[in-house]
Amino acid sequence: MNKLNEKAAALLQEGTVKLIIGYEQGTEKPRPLFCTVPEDASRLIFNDQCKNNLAVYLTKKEIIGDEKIAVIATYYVMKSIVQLDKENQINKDNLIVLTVDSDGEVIEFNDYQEMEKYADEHVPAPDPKVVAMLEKIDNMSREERWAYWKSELTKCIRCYACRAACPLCYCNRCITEVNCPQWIDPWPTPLSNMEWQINRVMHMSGRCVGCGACAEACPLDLPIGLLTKKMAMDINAEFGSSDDGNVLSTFNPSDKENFIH
Amino acid sequence: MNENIYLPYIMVIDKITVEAPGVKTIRMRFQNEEDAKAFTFRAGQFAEYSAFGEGECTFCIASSPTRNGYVECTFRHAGRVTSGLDRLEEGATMGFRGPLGNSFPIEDWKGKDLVFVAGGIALPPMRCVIWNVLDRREDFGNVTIVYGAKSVNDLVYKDELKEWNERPDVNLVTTVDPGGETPDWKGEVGFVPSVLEKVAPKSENTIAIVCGPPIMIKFTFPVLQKLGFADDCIYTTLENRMKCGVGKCGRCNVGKMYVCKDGPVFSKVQLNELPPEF
Amino acid sequence: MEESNDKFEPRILAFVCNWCTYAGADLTGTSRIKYATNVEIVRFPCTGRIDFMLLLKAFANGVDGIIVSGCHPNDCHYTSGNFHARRRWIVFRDMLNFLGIDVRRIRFSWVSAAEGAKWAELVNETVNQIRELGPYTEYQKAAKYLEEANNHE
Amino acid sequence: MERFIIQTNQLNSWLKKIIESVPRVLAPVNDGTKTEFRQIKTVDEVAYDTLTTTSSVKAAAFPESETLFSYRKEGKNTELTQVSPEAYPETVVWRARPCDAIGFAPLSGIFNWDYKDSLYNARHAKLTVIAFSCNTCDDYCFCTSVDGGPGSTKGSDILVTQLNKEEALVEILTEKGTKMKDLCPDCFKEADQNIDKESVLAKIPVKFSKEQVHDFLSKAFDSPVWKQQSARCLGCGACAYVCPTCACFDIQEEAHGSRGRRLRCWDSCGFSMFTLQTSGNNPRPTQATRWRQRILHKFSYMPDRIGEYGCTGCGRCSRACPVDMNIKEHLISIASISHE
Repeated sequence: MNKLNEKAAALLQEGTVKLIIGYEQGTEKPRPLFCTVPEDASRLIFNDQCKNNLAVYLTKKEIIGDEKIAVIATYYVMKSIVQLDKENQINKDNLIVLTVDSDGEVIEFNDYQEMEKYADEHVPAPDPKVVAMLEKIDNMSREERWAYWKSELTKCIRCYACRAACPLCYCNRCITEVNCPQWIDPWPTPLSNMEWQINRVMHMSGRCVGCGACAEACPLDLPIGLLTKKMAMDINAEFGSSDDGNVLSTFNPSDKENFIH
Repeated sequence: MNENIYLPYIMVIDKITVEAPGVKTIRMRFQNEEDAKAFTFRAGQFAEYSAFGEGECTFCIASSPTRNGYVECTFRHAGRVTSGLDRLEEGATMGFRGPLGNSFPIEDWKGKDLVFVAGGIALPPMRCVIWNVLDRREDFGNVTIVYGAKSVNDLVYKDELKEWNERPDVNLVTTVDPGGETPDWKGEVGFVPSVLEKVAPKSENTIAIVCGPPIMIKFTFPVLQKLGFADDCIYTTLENRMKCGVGKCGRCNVGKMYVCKDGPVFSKVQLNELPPEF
Repeated sequence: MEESNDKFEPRILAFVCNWCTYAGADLTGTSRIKYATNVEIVRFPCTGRIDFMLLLKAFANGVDGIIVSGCHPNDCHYTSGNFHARRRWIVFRDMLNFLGIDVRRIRFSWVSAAEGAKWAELVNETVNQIRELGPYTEYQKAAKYLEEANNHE
Repeated sequence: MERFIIQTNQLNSWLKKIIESVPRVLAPVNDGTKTEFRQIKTVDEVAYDTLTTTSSVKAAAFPESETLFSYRKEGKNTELTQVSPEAYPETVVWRARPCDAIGFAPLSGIFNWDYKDSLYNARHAKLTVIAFSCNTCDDYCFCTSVDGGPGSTKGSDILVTQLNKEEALVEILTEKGTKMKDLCPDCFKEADQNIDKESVLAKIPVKFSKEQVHDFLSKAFDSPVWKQQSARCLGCGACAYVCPTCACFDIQEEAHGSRGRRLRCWDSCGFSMFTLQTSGNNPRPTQATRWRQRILHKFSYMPDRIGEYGCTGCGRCSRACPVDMNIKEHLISIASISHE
């Protein structure tokens, strides 16, 4: 039994927490696991194949209930928790954040500052495939970019797995479900699919932590992670890193104007 | 066989009545007279009403099958489609797909007393049965109607309530929620279930028909039980969300029963068998 | 498309704020300044209210070019609506450009209530630029694609 | 049923004839990391190296979105126009899998159990399914547990089984199938009646019986199993959209001024808004109740009401799921509860 399993079993045994959200081995790759009794803890694993962003469950009342829980966090889960906290979506008193370092040691964070510090010291390397793809698209002509995205987004079946997998897509009523007026047609067409992705990205601007869960979730493997990635890069370039979360809810009088004539 | 089951009849709006704040009754007739002649329905059946450009919405048919030549529906404007219906004017055309679903077993109720219990915007489905019964008054025993709404202003079919109140062969009790009364309000004040308990209709040889929001139904059933109503003498209509109305779209089922096909009318006996999905 | 370019009259939709640009456009009229008639104006309380979806919907409904205009920085009737809008357009333009949507067809400007002449100039310039670019149909066409594939029309 | 042998190198000649004479031929096509059914124009586009497509073939008869009718308002009057069935193209699906083909039985059941859905029926009538038996399988496959199989002929018009490198067995199952065979009569020769295709098929162990699941479900409405199994479910529609038998749909309106159309498009019982009523009441308020609906619908309500199970054991939902809601695993665990 490794240290993670021991720690988790102890937390449940002592009654410190009612639920631990972590990862177990799934059919082909790790998947989320919900431990409620110490026996479950032996199934917990933690490695760099753990891709699901578990923070997505932290805004689901029906899952987390009113009692204390623990989550076993990857870098991106930690970043998501920080962002959710900025948006007042997390009850800090009821959440213990654990992680496992490269030596297999379990780390329990005492506060969010500690967690953020740890996260900032353990930033994963960017996916070279994503970087290469972004560069490729940037070098295309406008017509080529349009053709590329139209062809990719034509395949979208609008299952909203991208939305469901994102910890920051927690609206009770999504813009796609607003029907007075119906902003986005709910059936798939290249245009409505594109409108949906534009909305998703715009609503994520400055909030996205770059975990790539949206792209990972897409059953058709559409390159939608590039959109949020690109947006985050643009925002960083235009406004620098912003501390208060949503860059669109604030402004700077000296924001650039070169496109306004 | 080759008919498109999603194609509505075109109806012409003859008359629009404002019943209460946000609540309207639309009286419509078939644009095609052949369709009008062929059309029949039974009390309790529902239909899909459409405002072209906005979509379709499900309501029970509010007029009585004993009154030919038109169909009425009463609705509160709340979402996209009902707002679209709300914007229509007299003389305009709208869509109508029906009749759909089952109906109240009115023939089985001959010779019995009837108690109608309704709350708010749920009087319309009941009104269809009430007029059906009143138009064949001699077939049935005593008729009691207990109807409540949030406030005096929210009571629908005010003219008809007046008419029923004046009829010697109908016992109408109207009530409004506490705080909803006006200084000159002569009816009851209180929630429907407690008013029903106070009115205490006899249960022997009597059928109770209950229609209203889920919370009202939940509290009305125990009262009826207390008054001695057997489960096979209690009927209600369910209003699960529907799109197609013809058993395809997969929304309205309660357990294996499709509200659009096996309902909307269910007896309490049938409800007891169903999982709590309504 | 090319042959019709000579006769092509661009359809331009302008989203403007009530306090500055709308008043400015009014002044253009009362000053009897002549300018292109290709523009239809939609008035908003503030540029901060102009949702980016409105721009996309304009393109989807066959508009060839869009003008977005409001109060100059620091002149917003609501203090900071135009600053917020500016940020939104920065992110939005970058995103549209990345998707290959033609951002040259969206013209952003500040036109105050006193700048009747600037409004006329803005409209004329935009009309000329869009006339050069030609009709914008590819975006609108994307709405139909799948239905055609299903029905083999 | 007629059985023929075709030389492997003749398959493309046959397909070429089909492409030449049928307006729409759908086949698995590799696209990035995935394989999907797409219209093909040449024989080289077909992907033979993958087990299954991400999405099932149901869209051939039940597309993502389709027009129910269109309308045009003039003054106060409204005129309706229907899509003529002639607009639906004659379609052949090439290299479907038996788990695709078998899905048309439940679909036809749903669209015909009471009212007859003329739109689905018209598309289905114009559809010919040429399935290829499976000689491999993966961890998600469980067709044999739901009465299908790697060589099942149900729902197919033709089933092709690759016997060895040189030859394939062609079973012609319907008249539609015969028509396709007749496009290339020289490609086929009578098959020896002793040919046994079973030996070349993938071996997919039976993990449970659907009757076991059905029996448990009749008394499982309040079981804790739903909450346990659905805890990680994110509530997206991926499983329903790739499923060969999921047929739940939404009816929507597309309006452009005075004209527009009413259409239907895929929907999923996994979405929280699916059953939400205007009043705010939601009969299925949690993901657990929605997961229960999904399983009960497929394994209890459908067999009880239309005599067809709503699962072909293709495993597509599990492969598509972002959180690995492996339906085989869940069904095995449900079947094992029923044992206890």
